Amino acid sequence: MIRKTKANVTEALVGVQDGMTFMLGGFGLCGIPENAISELVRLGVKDITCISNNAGVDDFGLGLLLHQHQIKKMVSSYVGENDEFERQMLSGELEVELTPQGTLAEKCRAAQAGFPAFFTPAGYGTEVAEGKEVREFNGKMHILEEAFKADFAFVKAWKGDAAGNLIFKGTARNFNPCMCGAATITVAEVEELVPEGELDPNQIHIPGIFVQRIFQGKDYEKRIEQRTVRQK
Amino acid sequence: MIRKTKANVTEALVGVQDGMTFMLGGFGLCGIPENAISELVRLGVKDITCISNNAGVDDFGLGLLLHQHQIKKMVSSYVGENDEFERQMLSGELEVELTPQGTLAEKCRAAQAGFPAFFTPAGYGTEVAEGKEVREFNGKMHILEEAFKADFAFVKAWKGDAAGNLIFKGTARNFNPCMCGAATITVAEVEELVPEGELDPNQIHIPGIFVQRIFQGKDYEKRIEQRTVRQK
Amino acid sequence: MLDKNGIAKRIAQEVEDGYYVNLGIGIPTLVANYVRDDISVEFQSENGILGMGPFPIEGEEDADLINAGKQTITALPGASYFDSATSFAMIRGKHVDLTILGAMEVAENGDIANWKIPGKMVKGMGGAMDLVASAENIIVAMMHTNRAGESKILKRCSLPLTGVGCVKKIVTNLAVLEVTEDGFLLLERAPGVTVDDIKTATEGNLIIKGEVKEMNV
Amino acid sequence: MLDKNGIAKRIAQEVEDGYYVNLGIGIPTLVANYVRDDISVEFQSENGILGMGPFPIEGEEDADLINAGKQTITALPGASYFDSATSFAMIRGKHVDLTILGAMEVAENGDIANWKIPGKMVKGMGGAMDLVASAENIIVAMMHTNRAGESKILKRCSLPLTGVGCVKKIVTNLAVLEVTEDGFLLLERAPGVTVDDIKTATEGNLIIKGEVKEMNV
Repeated sequence: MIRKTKANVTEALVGVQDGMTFMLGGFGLCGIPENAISELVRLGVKDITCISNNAGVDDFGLGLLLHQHQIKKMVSSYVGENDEFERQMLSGELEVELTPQGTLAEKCRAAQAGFPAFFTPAGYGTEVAEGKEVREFNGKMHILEEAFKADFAFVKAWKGDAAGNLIFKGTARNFNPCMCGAATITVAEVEELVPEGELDPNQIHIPGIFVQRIFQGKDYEKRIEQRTVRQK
Repeated sequence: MIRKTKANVTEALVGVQDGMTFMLGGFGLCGIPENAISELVRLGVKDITCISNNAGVDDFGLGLLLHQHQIKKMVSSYVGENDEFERQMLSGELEVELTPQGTLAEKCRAAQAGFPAFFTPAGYGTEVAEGKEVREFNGKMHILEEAFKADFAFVKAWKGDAAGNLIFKGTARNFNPCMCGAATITVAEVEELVPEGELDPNQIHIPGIFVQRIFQGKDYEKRIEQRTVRQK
Repeated sequence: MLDKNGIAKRIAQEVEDGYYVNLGIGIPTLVANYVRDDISVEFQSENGILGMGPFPIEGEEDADLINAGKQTITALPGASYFDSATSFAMIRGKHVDLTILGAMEVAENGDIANWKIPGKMVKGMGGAMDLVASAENIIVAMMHTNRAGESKILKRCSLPLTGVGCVKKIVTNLAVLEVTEDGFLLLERAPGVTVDDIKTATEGNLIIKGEVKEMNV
Repeated sequence: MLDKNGIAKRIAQEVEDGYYVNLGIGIPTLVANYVRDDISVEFQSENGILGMGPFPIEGEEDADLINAGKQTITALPGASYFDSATSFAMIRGKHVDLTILGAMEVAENGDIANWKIPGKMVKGMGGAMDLVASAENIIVAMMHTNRAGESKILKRCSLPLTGVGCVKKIVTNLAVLEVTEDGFLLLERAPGVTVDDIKTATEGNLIIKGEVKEMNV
């Protein structure tokens, strides 16, 4: 019987190759697929294109791949907080495609849902619109954006089951659900992997059909980028 | 302080008028806004356009509005199971716009999410494509579909809170979430209305921002269209 | 010649391990009864459930739990519920591996008609247009001829289309056909049915290559 | 002249009962501290929370609960979490009532630039392009001039644009301005700031109609 559950991250990432395009969930360092990123570092795959809202920080998240010069191109909406990134970008070593955050999310969702293209107002009249079709709807200008294409999507969830069903936690949800099913193969790493039937079918954020491989992640660091507190 | 919670269906439907366009959630008779439909019957608003996947049965759901000739136009994907509907349609009394089910759902979601138009493969080469722009993406033909516009959306949820957050139950979810925020005013009727803070923020299907009015529904009949059982 | 259950039984042989399957109303619904139980298959119903189970035991019907045919159902362990936009994301996004649906007419170019008889019957397309436009693996379950004995396997569809060039395989009460560039390739014949019977019942171009084996149902 | 908190305080007066508000990074974040507590306002953060509360008490930080500025936060009763596509459905679909964000430059035609300095700084637009393209009610919080004393309230933006013709209102350390067809209409001046001070600090066309009242902050 076909099983989605993989024993570990190495088994889950079988098939990743140089030159591929990967989607990676997370916002800042929140909800990133830590295990998958570590394995990509270990594997040393090169010339990859990463679709991810952010590029990590210098020594964590996608910053780890940047340091090893594994990334050829980043597709992101916000890439601050990362000196090495800025250096590689300004020196021309790294190709960068900046996309409005909502458009980025929807280009994932369009790939997931089988829409080749959609009109959005975001970016009209800016650099982002260059070379794109412009059209007026309801008296307002919009640009045509196309769905992403990717080989693997790496996402991180809170709980998951053997059927691939996923539940995310808090704002660690972010781009993760949008990327499920948006690539040829979606690999989900979860904090807690449970047998089928343990998750309430009414509370599942991403049905298993969007996930091809799932594994129990380990050693989550869950680093906090801006620890802000108030006094009692 | 602005309050979304309304005392009853009459208060919740203030502002509905002849000639308006309404969205109504539900699939068959499952998850339909029973209270809102009853009130529309009582109010006797006429010449209305209803966007709803189905048209009810002869004596329940939207069939009640059909019998009173309140509906000028139906926008649906499937309208079987309703003799009066068929009679009005074939006689020309009722205008009918049939739309593929997935396109119907997405035209709602596009209205909710601020997309004026999207390309979809559904309906290419059929009557549905007549008068619509056709374009090839990735070697496959697609047609351009536009977002719906509606005055009110009437949806039914299982649980809701005073902030307008909604949780649906089982397959009574269907079109209801897609229609929230897709009309100028969204009215949600719920089986159980709870104070803010009682629903787990991680398990909310529709955040309250998509809902303008909410009320505790009553006397739900929840009629079953096709009761099918097996032997023990 | 097969009855409806026979057609469903033959189609069930096409279902493979790990498949997500969408079953249309009518004969396709019966397919679930004949899928081998040593493989893992999940049924999707486009009204919003994945992991659909059998009909409920009497007294356990839940009005909030139905399939696309509006029948009361149950959910199996590992099931999930979702909204209509997400449901068609599964379909349009090619996440459903196999779609089985009925038809009024199929043409040798893969066109299918199953939603409207002008001036007579207009139930609507429901999810069929999304399904046929998106699925890469579609099997049509149908009777080879109508009640008047006229072929429904045609050169060109006469009824309004549901989709163009999308049907790959057809299982009827008489035969299993593959839609090819040159027409309907006869793959199998039903028990007790001759190649000539099928020829007679088929208006579209029928291609016969060598010995046509009998179905194993 | 106002400091950052003063700007936030003045903007807070624009927040009305029942509003859903998106606060950008920097000065806009401070606005939450000054909203009247007799009205009901929900803060949306585009990374996926509605009903954002104050920073957590020390020791109660949750790495899985942050705002768009990557700061640890809390959730208030009635809050909800959602994915990025849903978050921007709220924004693009005009469900957010008020958007407050910072800017490097604003022009008299309503253009705004706040995401890139060519060859020097490219942090990216984040959600700003979606926000300014969709929101009907945008207030820009900014300093009137840069550190070199040059105006950031311009005839035309010199930096790459974030959005065109979208800014309606600006609150700076010196003034409250409304963007009109003819230029920047001076609505209010900051305490201790003269109309001439504002004229000097404004490169774009400044419109002065009658007496300009001092802000009440």
